[in-house]
Amino acid sequence: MLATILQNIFNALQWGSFYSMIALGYCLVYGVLRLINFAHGDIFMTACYIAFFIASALLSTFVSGGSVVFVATLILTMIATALVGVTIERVAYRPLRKKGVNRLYVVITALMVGFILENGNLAFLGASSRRFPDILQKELWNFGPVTLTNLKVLVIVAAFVVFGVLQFIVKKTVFGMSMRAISYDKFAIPLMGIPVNRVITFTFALGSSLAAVAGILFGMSYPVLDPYMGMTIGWKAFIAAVVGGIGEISGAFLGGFILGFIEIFIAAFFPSSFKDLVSFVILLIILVIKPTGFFGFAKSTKI
Amino acid sequence: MMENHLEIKSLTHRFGGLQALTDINLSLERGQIVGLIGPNGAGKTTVFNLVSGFYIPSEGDILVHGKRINAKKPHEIAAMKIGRTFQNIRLWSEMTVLDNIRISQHYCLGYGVLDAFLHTKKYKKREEEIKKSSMELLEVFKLADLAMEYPKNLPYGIQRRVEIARALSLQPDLLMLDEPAAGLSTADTIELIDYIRWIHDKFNLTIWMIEHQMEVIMTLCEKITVIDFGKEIASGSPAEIKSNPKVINAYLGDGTI
Amino acid sequence: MQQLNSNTKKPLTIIIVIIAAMVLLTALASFGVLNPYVQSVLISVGINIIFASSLNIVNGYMGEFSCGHAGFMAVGAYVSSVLSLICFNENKFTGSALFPPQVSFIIFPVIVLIGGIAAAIMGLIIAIPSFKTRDDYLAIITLAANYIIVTAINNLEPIGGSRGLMGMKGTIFAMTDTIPIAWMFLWVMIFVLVCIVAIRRLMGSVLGKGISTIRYDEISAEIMSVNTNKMKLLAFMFSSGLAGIGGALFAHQLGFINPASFNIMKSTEGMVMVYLGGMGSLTGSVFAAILFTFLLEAMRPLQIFKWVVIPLLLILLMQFRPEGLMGNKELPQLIDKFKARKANKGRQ
Amino acid sequence: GGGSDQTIKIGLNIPLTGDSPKVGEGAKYASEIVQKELEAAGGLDVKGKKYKVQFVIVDNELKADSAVQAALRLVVQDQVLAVMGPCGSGRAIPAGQVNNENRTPMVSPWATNPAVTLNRPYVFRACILDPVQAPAAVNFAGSQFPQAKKTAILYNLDDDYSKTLAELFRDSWTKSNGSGSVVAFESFGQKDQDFSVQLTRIINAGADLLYLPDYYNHVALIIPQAKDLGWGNKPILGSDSWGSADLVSLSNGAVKGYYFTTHYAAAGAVGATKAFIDKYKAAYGYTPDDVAALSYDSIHIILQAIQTAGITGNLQTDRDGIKNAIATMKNFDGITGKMTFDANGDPEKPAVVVRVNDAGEFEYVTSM
Amino acid sequence: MLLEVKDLKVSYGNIEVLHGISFNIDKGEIVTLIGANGAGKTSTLASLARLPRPEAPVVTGGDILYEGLSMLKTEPHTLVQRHMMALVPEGRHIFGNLTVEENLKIATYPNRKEVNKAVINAETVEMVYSLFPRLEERRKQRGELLSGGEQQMLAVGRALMTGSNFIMLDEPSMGLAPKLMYEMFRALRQLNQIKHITILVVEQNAKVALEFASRGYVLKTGEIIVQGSSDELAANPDVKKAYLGG
Ligand SMILES: Nc1ncnc2c1ncn2[C@@H]1O[C@H](COP(=O)(O)OP(=O)(O)OP(=O)(O)O)[C@@H](O)[C@H]1O
Ligand SMILES: Nc1ncnc2c1ncn2[C@@H]1O[C@H](COP(=O)(O)OP(=O)(O)OP(=O)(O)O)[C@@H](O)[C@H]1O
Ligand SMILES: [Mg+2]
Ligand SMILES: [Mg+2]
Repeated sequence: MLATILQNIFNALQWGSFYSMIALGYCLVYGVLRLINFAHGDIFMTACYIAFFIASALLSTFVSGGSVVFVATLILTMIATALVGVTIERVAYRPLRKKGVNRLYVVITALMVGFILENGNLAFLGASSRRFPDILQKELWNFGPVTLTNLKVLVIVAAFVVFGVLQFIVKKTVFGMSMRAISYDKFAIPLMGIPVNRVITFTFALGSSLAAVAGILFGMSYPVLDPYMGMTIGWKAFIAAVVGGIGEISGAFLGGFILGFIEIFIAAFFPSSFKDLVSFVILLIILVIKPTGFFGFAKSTKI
Repeated sequence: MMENHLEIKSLTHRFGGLQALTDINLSLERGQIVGLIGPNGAGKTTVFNLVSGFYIPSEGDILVHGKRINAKKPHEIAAMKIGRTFQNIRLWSEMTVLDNIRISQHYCLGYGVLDAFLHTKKYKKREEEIKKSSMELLEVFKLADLAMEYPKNLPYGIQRRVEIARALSLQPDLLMLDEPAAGLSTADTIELIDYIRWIHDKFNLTIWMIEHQMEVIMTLCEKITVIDFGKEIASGSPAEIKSNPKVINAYLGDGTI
Repeated sequence: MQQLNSNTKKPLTIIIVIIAAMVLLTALASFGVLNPYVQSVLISVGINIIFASSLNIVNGYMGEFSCGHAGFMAVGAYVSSVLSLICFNENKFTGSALFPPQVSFIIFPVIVLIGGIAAAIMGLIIAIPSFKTRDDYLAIITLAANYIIVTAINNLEPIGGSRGLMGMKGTIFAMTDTIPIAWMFLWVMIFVLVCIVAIRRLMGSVLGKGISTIRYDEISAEIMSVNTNKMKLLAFMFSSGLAGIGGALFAHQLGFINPASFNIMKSTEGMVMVYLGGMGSLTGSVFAAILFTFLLEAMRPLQIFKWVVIPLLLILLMQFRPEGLMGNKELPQLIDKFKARKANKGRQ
Repeated sequence: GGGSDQTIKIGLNIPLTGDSPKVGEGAKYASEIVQKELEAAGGLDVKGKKYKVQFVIVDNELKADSAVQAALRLVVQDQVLAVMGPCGSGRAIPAGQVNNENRTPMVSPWATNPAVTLNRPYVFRACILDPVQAPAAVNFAGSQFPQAKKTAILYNLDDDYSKTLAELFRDSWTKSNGSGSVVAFESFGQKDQDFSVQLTRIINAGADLLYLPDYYNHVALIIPQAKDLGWGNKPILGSDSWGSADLVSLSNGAVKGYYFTTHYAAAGAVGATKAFIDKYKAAYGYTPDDVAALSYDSIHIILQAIQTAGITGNLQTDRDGIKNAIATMKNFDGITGKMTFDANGDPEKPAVVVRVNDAGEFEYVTSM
Repeated sequence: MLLEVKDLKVSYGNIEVLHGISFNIDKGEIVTLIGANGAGKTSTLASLARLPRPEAPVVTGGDILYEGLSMLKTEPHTLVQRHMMALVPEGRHIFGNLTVEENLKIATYPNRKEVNKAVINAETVEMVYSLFPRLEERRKQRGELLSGGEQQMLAVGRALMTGSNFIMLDEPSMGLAPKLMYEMFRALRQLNQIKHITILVVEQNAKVALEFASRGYVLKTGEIIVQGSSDELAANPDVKKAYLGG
């Protein structure tokens, strides 16, 4: 029993890490534009595919895998995905923002972009799922009844590192402050000498490269890639972000793990067919009790 | 002695740790024009928000016509014929001026959802009445020809006027104005003074206002309360207040640059 | 000033025209002039109109962001389906049919309405959190609700779980066997009409305008004696109720429903239609629903590329009409505006 | 007169978008192969007259409502003689209704739910039903792994096919191994990628055998994860949904040595089957999975029926003719086995058990 | 000559709100712009600060010279980064989700390249806090929860943080208690005298404005009708009548 619990805690940590990393991506963009970037799940998917191609290429040149290839893939993918994210922002979102439309129209555009990424992928790369190459040698570590793999540990570590970095950028640096400030009052940003568009571009780059980190690790852990893989995990990560308190880095981070733990432990102690049902009910209850999530505060407008 | 229209008894309010108001006592008599002044952040708007039901007082009582209204919701208090304006304009910027005026009839609609669906006689009758009275009000305020305009496209001064009109369309007998002259040019301010006195007489209102423009306060109010750091520091006639050293050094200043 | 007397009595002729049109269409459908395919496309247009315009109440007029509308559709669909199985079909709940087929076309609308009511009650459950929660937190609540409803049905064996529920067509057959006309077609038209008139009337009334005040400024709404909680209840229940009706029709049109038909994808289609049409514009939603449904049907030949092209088109459209087809205006207003502009041109 | 009655239209109601586009692709490619064959033969010979055959393909997006629209479009708008598809039961049930109402024959390649054809004279299928496949799997397990007394089942809750099989397997396993012999009955969601909990449970429940009636893309994730969590080398048994060329590559060979029940075995196939596989491989670069094979058969069933019934030119008469022809068809010689249709329109044919051999091919083991 | 505005025409969409106004400001001057509601004061400042659309109007004619160079092409943030100007906008526009401290810190962005920026920032914060003690008390409070006047103080403080040597204030006294208003103007004048910061102030409260500024312009429906030294303006009968109330 204890063994099961330990094993599941570990499983939950690793699964939650993915939610966290994706949720952080949502959170960043949201924190700046109050834009629910529904395309983020699909940017994550795109990242997986980019990583797939880069890694395959690298592996075909350097014979065997190993940390070198991993790091190389990581960096290249982050750059490539950042470009994707920024391009989307430039082409699809910015024109709407310029016209100063209700943010929800931008949200819908994001949805559309998501569709295009998914089905464009399907149309151009064909219907077959892809197998993500094994970059790192898998190692099984047994601590008594609990089995860990080096990969799972890596994932968890990565999540925490990413969180730390973001937390610093957003909370401590002036640039990070301006990221938060934009969401509240875009008008006054230039008056502080801060170029709005650069901040926004930077945000999308950052968010997308986050998706890239998540994407690679995901590809390595669950090596079957298909065009729709980003959709549901994306929605769920978004929910996680909100439950944590949307717009708050620490909220998104925590939210991801909360969701991870809920899902794993529900499945562990209820009939697994109730997994989604019960976990969503719990999330809903959390939101009803804490209407602004764990870390978020109501935008209590001073009257 | 006249009945107290509004009475506030040892009102105290905290925001989390922050003590915004301590033991405020004051009362408005029916038909008075009363002023509430004090330095920025003294707690004036908070008093208004407590009276109009946005916060529930930490301690103390608020009585309207002797009825305790502490726990009531804002819309219930509004239905007790208490109208107010806000420090910074809060019109429904994308609904027509007419709608802005009409909607305040919600507390006395007198028909239900089904009537609206079926366009019953009752419904038609009420809608007509509401529109008629609203248009009349707009006429009175010389806003009739803006009835179909959207507030967001109107100049600041006009928006202020629309907001007061909206507050009056509740047919209130107590009107609370939070810095009505803020952002008005001197000329408009002077106009506003006559204007407030005029509505006070026309709709025989009790008026309670926060204002930093002394000419407004001093000319209109027969009684003024001054608070600082959430505590009452003085109250009395304009003359008394003007000359009160406490008030001068806390609020009025020496009037030189 | 022109709109000032907009909600004066609308001439009787319009009503007559509408009824005539419906009779005509039904006739055409019944005598096979409109073939079943065209009919079913039109029917899904109708269902989408109900779906979109009902969502528009919450997402448009009230300015909230509900992403789980399909959930309510599901409730309506399943409740009405179970009822219609019980009433007019051999079924595993009551065995034989409760009613003789002759009464089917009296009972059917009742069944549909009950479906709507059930959905409305579900809407009430969502509305209560909305008292405290707003914006994207509320969005998530609706999203979660959608997931919950779908997964709950997945786990409900008696109504088929993920295998789905079938046999509702029996009720439609019962009607056509009694009086051989295109009943499904007729009912959809009737319910679409009812839905539109209901929304138009509610939103035209001072009572209904209270809902819109929430979108622009909830605080001053309260100050102006609008009971915002009541408005939220009204908006959510009305909206989800109509969605339920849409779902009921959907179920009887297909004759088979499974949870997968009401997942997030369905909800997003609804949102697309609402924002395509324009937040808070009824005519907008109607146009959007028509456009979107025809687009889906017309693009079939593109096979895989369909779902690349359609989003692209919509994005482009957003760029040109960033407030949706109609903005938050209604058709008459736009026409007036247009006339006005023409007049100005004339003067210059 | 003229060209119009020279061409025969056959509709394909298949999922090209949505969660399992691979299914639609297989069906589509199969139709293209048939098309090539026909062109080579200079058209379809019906009672001495050559007809061109045109396949009208519509995407049903894997949605029930879309499948209905598609069916109507084919039947009413495109005036096809008969329809092949939809593939999965979720779509085939409502679409079958439409085809039946409009008295147009429909053959579903691999909708395994009984409801698809039940009381629908115009609806047929080319695959074995779940009630056949599940017991077959149980019997095979009994003979192949006599030591396996306790089984675990991991199925896809959102997928009617997977769920049905899982339940049928559970029931017949309990029948043959006594109650309590199914030690774990776990499920997951369509979009899940992490199965660690369910597997942790399954392993701790001490099952000797794991039954996975799931799609290959899930299987490819489940099996490696099971090994990571310490399933060891106990046997794993699958269903026809394993039968995809991608299975081996996606699981990176982790599936080698495991068995699954299906409709036909690609490896070591002979005759027509081999011919089809070779053509397909040549054209599309991978071994056709069973959907492709079954679609190929379904189309040929329709074509043969047309040949038997003949073409009068009157649409309804021809449709009825085709329906009757299929209903009375004796030992249709398909590449997935001989078929004769029972009263419901379901083929009476055996389930094949195949093993994923070390070359990664699906090699024939036995048929139950 | 620090700033020279030549025949500036400005419009929102197709409504022209400034019909060619011209004025100039010397280094170290305090100039005021008075006018009734809707006269175009805010529009003027907005176009001087080059704010982007849709918030701000479009310059359709004329030119704005800063130290002799046209700045119509420069972007707003560049102006601030070069310490060329700072604007205290109408309606405050403070960052409600940031604390008072952060609000002030974010405004130090233009100094980020300075060698001794730490020192500079520390000093200016000191200055701002000594000017508005109330802000120091509320250091950790989120901006949106500040009282109206506190927000106004924060807006002014923020502008000072940018370290620009030309500050434009749009109705700074709006919502300020009299005493505080006087203190603020006094402080601004000090800044002007000690740091030679040039100030352009838009005021409704013409009395105070003229007392504060050395020169002034009177704006009426998009045109400058009167200009001159404060005393001249104060003496001018029309101005008296229209803006000083009697
Ligand atoms: N919702 C709130 N949460 C926390 N603190 C608040 C809240 N609302 C007001 N405060 C604080 O309470 C004090 C009083 O605020 P209030 O708005 O009543 O001041 P005021 O007298 O209206 O000032 P002004 O004349 O500038 O409007 C202020 O210091 C403000 O920071
Ligand atoms: N966003 C806008 N769109 C259209 N017209 C506008 C806009 N903003 C202002 N205007 C118009 O431009 C004119 C000048 O406005 P502006 O705000 O510059 O006047 P102001 O002198 O600042 O008035 P106030 O003293 O009320 O601030 C007014 O007639 C106003 O109606
Ligand atoms: Mg105040
Ligand atoms: Mg202004």
